[in-house]
Amino acid sequence: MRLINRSPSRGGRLALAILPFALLLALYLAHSAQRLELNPNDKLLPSFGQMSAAVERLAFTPDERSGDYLFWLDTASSLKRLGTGLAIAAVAGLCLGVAAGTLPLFGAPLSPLITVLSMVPPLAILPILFIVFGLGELSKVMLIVIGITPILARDLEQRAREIPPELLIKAQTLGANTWTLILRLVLPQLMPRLLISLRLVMGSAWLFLIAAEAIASTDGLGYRIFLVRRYMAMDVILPYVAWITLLAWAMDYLLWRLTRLLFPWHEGAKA
Amino acid sequence: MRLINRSPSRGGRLALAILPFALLLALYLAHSAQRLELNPNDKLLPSFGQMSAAVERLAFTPDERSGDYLFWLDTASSLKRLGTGLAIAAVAGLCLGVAAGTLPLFGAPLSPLITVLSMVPPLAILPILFIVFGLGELSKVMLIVIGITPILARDLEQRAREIPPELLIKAQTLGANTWTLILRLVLPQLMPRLLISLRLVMGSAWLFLIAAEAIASTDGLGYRIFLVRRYMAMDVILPYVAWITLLAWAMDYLLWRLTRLLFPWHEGAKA
Amino acid sequence: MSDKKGGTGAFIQVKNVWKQYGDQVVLERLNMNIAEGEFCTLVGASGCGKSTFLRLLLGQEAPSRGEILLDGQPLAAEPDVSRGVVFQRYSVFPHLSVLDNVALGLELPRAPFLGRLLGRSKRDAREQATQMLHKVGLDHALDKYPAQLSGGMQQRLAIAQALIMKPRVLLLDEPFGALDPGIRKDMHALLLELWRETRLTVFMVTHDLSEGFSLGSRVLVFDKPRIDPHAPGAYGARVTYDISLHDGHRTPVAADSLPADLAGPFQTAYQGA
Amino acid sequence: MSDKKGGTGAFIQVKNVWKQYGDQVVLERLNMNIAEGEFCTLVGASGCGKSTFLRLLLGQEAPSRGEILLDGQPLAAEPDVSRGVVFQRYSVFPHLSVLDNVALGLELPRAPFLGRLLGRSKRDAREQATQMLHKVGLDHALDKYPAQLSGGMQQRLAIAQALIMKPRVLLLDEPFGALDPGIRKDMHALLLELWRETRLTVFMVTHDLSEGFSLGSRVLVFDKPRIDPHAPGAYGARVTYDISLHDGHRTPVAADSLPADLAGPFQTAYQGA
Amino acid sequence: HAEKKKTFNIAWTIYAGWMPWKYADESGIMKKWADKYGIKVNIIQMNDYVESINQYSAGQFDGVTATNMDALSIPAAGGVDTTALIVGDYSNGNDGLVMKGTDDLKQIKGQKVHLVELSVSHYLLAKALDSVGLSEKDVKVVNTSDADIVAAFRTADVRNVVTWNPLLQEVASAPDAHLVFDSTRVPGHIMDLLIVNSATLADNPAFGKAVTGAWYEVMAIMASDTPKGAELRAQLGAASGTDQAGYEAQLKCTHMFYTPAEAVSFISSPQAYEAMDSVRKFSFKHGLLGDGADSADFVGIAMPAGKLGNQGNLKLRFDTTYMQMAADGAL
Ligand SMILES: Nc1ncnc2c1ncn2[C@@H]1O[C@H](COP(=O)(O)OP(=O)(O)OP(=O)(O)O)[C@@H](O)[C@H]1O
Ligand SMILES: Nc1ncnc2c1ncn2[C@@H]1O[C@H](COP(=O)(O)OP(=O)(O)OP(=O)(O)O)[C@@H](O)[C@H]1O
Ligand SMILES: [Mg+2]
Ligand SMILES: [Mg+2]
Repeated sequence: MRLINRSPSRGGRLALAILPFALLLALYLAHSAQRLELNPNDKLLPSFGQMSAAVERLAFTPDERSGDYLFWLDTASSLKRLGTGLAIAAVAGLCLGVAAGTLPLFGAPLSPLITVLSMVPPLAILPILFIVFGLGELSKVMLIVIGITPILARDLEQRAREIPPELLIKAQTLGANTWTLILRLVLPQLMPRLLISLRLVMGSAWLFLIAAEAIASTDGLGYRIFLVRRYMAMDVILPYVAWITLLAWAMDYLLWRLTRLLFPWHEGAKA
Repeated sequence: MRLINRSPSRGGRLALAILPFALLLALYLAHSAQRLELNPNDKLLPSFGQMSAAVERLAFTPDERSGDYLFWLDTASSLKRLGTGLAIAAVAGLCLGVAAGTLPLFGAPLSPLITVLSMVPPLAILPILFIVFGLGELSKVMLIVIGITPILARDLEQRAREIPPELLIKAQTLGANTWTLILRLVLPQLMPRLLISLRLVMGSAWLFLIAAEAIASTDGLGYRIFLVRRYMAMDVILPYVAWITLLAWAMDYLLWRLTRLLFPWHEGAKA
Repeated sequence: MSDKKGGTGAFIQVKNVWKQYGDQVVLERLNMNIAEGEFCTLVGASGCGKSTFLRLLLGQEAPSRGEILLDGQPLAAEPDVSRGVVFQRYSVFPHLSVLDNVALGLELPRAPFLGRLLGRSKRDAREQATQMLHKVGLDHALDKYPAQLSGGMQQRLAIAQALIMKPRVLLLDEPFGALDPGIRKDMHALLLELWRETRLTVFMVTHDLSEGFSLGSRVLVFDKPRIDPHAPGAYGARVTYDISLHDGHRTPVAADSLPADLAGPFQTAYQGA
Repeated sequence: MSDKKGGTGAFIQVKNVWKQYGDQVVLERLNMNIAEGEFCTLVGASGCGKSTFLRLLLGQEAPSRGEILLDGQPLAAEPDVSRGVVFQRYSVFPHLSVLDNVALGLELPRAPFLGRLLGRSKRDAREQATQMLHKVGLDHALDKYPAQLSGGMQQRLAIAQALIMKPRVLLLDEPFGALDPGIRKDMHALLLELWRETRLTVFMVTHDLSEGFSLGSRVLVFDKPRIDPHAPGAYGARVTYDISLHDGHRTPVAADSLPADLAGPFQTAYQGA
Repeated sequence: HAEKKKTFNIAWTIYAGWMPWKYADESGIMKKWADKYGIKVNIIQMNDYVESINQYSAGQFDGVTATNMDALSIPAAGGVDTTALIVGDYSNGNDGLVMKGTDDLKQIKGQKVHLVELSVSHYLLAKALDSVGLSEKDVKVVNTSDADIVAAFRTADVRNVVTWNPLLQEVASAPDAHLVFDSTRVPGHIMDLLIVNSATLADNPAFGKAVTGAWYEVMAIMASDTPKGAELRAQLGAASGTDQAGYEAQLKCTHMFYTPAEAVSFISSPQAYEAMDSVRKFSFKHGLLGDGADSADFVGIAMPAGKLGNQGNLKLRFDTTYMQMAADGAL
């Protein structure tokens, strides 16, 4: 049978999925053991014991000073910022993308604007952003929004243009005006794509969150990572990175399930 | 006529495209003038005169020591890194995306791996990356590669899955084996999408470049911004940011022209 | 507007219409007047421009030269609810169930803000849509999505979608191509019933000449009168025969002066039916 | 493998094949033997499962129950060069020009590494493809992309693509639906010529009964013998008539015992042609 | 566990007291000295200070520029036996606490203070609070990256920052800004060092000699009031993003040890010993010595004036041997 037609069995699929992670893990463990043998205090690649001790301390022991469980406090703060940022960016990206991709009169000014805005490196103009949004929670959320909205908007604009013109025409013969056409045809067809796009920019969103938390904050996963980086506490950083990855992956998985659940007609949902 | 059917004329389109930029510019000038009136030494929003003086100094006056024109030196270094990074990422993303999206046996291990890798914030594990790739040019290029390859790969995987199964079947009845099927059907259909995806991640690529240059480098646009940032020399930073945006936009435009030129059959090229 | 030259009172006037794509002339010098309530069937060789002509009537594309008047007014250059269409490649909304695909046409004109009806009127619309779907034989597939339908079922869905709107002008591009003879007969009956009821004007492209002659009140034959073998795109198709079938008697009328040796293709075609 | 029950030597054996999608039974209890070189035409109501049956023969989908043997071996569960296909919704490669769409089939089997021929053999392939395109009347559109073709032109392109492969088994799903009678006759001639030359086995779905009877050496009528009005998906379609047309005389053979009152649909259908 | 080798890498970051490394590299002085001892020394500029020390700790560099506090908390606490080869200067006003709208340090109580947490700024804040009888609990520390601190200070909700030069100059020059505490109040506590891997140094004395020799040759030029010295300062000013005047202003706040003798005498003094003791206690209190540390004694420190902490885990050595050789002209 041709390779392209060969699918793994259920069990085989699971085994194949786990394989690369097992390899990565083995690679890490080997290097970590090697380094720790040379220098038992080495901080770069801590052992699992060291990392679990760090997690134990941060997640299950109250902080001496504040009495908080830092790990969960950081997680809650970061998720709140990220959730708000993603929600705003999703709405803004959808509106901009639909307007630019569906309405030529809106696309003419919006499309170049979004393109150019998506190219401005936000981290380089932070001083101006501070003046506009201050240094509080708002600026952190806005950094995420500014960072990912243009990407979402451009992707959705592109997808809106890919809707077959026959369908737009058909809808008009069925009595749609511009507004209801967007409401009943364009938006529903773009919604699954929005969820897929959100999954694609999830990594970037976390990156902007971490960058934002490195700027001025007192909690958050990114804050902790940058803080302990000062003394190269990889035993804290690596579990935090793993946790961020797990959270991001869980959000990705939820969005995927959501796409399948809400848009059963969408074949792209099979991905 | 319904809004959706109304297109601007040629001239109207240009006017509409320029409009938002003109507005942004006016907004900047007004605020800049206001701040400079209050405090002539204000550095946050420099006037155009201040900025052009800075550009004059960096771009058209040789550096006293080295005789280099710093601005162009920075541009050349950055573009070289970015170009290498984008090229490697494009090839890697295409290969991974095609393999994961076309071949179920490859997709089973690759798809979850790419998903998880796309969620790891590279900036948080920099120490490890530097150990692996050293501190030279390689690590800067690799940061770009690591940052954008997973996004490209996931997008292309998604698109590969969207190729109608009838076409894959048809190609097999025409005698394609797995390899030639990828070569003659999947790759050509994904190439325009690759160019579009590259345009979408262009902003992220610059971001990673700037981050890399801010950590270990002695030239480059990101390095210069980092260097003068401590004095808050916005008269240098803003022209650099504008220049980066212009370069990124030009690359975006070139990729768009390329898509239209190389893939005239691709309707998405109209975007 | 007041200039209704060549057929005052004609519902649709096609005046010297040309259409070309790049170098290729697809349609040239089309002239015709169509009265309200006519049932025109369009026949002609594959690729000669029938679908293109329907796109012009629909307002989806604009003629390269000439103009089309509707009720004496230049045709609105955008599709609207007065002109229904069934495309050649049945295009239905992939994200709506069969029932919603049809109910949509009842909801949109009546809900200009929400785009959907609520409560009682929603139930009414769905009831009406179900009846129409019953007529096209899709009542057992109300909740399926288009991707789960067979080719013929998708085509019937597209027909139901267009018919439920009761448009003034109905444009059908090979609407019954993928249907078996039994269902096709039912569709004929359905279409004729609606046509008699509402006196709508129909343009129907078909390759089945017996269908064209039995349904239509007028048959328009598209053909390329001139062909330059070295430049196949240089000349376009015209209406070479315009046959009125009113009152049961068939009167072939050459719409243009037509060299005898070029009448061949149509003859072949007719005999082949 | 050695068990060739019910028709030793038959080229294709369909053994108690069922196909269902979720709850819906589409095909049930199909049994038939097809000799090499037969020209089977498949007719039946819209949505009864003809395309599904072709997909099973193609290896694109697997039967829910039962099996299909080819030359006594279980059917390869993947499409290959021995079975050509024209899908109901003509699917051609959008990124290749008309010429390349057809030449592809000549290049792929001969270039397992590059996927394309070079130099002389490339020119030969293009020459051969051009000839085939000439036969289907597309020689003036060699450099167009599929999106620039009319519906009928795309269909002819798909036919040319399949025919140039000279497959052992040819699966055609309403291949001539969008063609005018003249071109359709040419296509009939082309297909019959190829069939006589290479003795390939053909399965052709059609709604044009006269076409089915004039082309085929055997007509398979698909119909649902049982319908539960409360559960329309509970029963599937079967081959209710299997008519051999060998040697010019037509011998209707009921493939299954068939209640007289259910023969109706087919009768209607036949009369409607 | 090091061995004899020929090529060495040292990293430096942009800071007033470390800029001379750039000059040593570009003027060829470093090469001259390396050639003399038959080795090769690469001087590599890093922009991210913390990353440069991390890379040193991970073994990518043989030496790196660092403050005494970071030398203790990153490589030494990370088990890398480290020697402070050159004591270049101590901060004498280069670090400071700036308040908006008031010059009364006591007012800081209950307010937010923006600074790079766990850095020398944090240490300085502790000292500042100490000086008015407050403790860290009385303020809210907000971690703010050094790159953003200048811009942050321009926003209304940031009232107090602690930072270093050249950021400090920028911050303090803002209208209504008051420098209320700076490192002149804790002279010698914030030292800028070149640290090298002890094992590498032990196996390759030539490395120590070449580097020390080069450094003090540059120091001699820099201290001189000659055109060459002025040119050097102008060059280094430009390279750090300012000009000669700006750079000289920064140098004013830096107590440079232009001669090796000064450096040796400072580091051997009880003042230096006490400073180090204070720094290690702060580091332990803030968890910088790692989880393994049960007291400030966890990491052993050897200073000319005496030893600190657990000598069984001696990881940070202030070794005057090479500076002394330079002072003696023995290089
Ligand atoms: N993926 C699917 N999911 C659910 N039902 C399906 C699916 N594909 C086909 N069906 C159902 O199977 C039945 C047979 O479909 P098929 O396409 O084989 O019909 P057909 O005989 O080719 O009809 P037509 O002449 O209209 O093309 C239809 O009722 C259709 O709704
Ligand atoms: N976008 C386009 N670009 C270039 N040529 C086009 C385009 N659309 C249509 N054509 C050409 O116009 C001609 C007429 O096409 P049209 O679809 O109107 O034919 P038709 O009469 O409907 O044929 P059929 O019966 O096969 O559907 C064809 O030769 C086709 O190649
Ligand atoms: Mg057509
Ligand atoms: Mg079918």
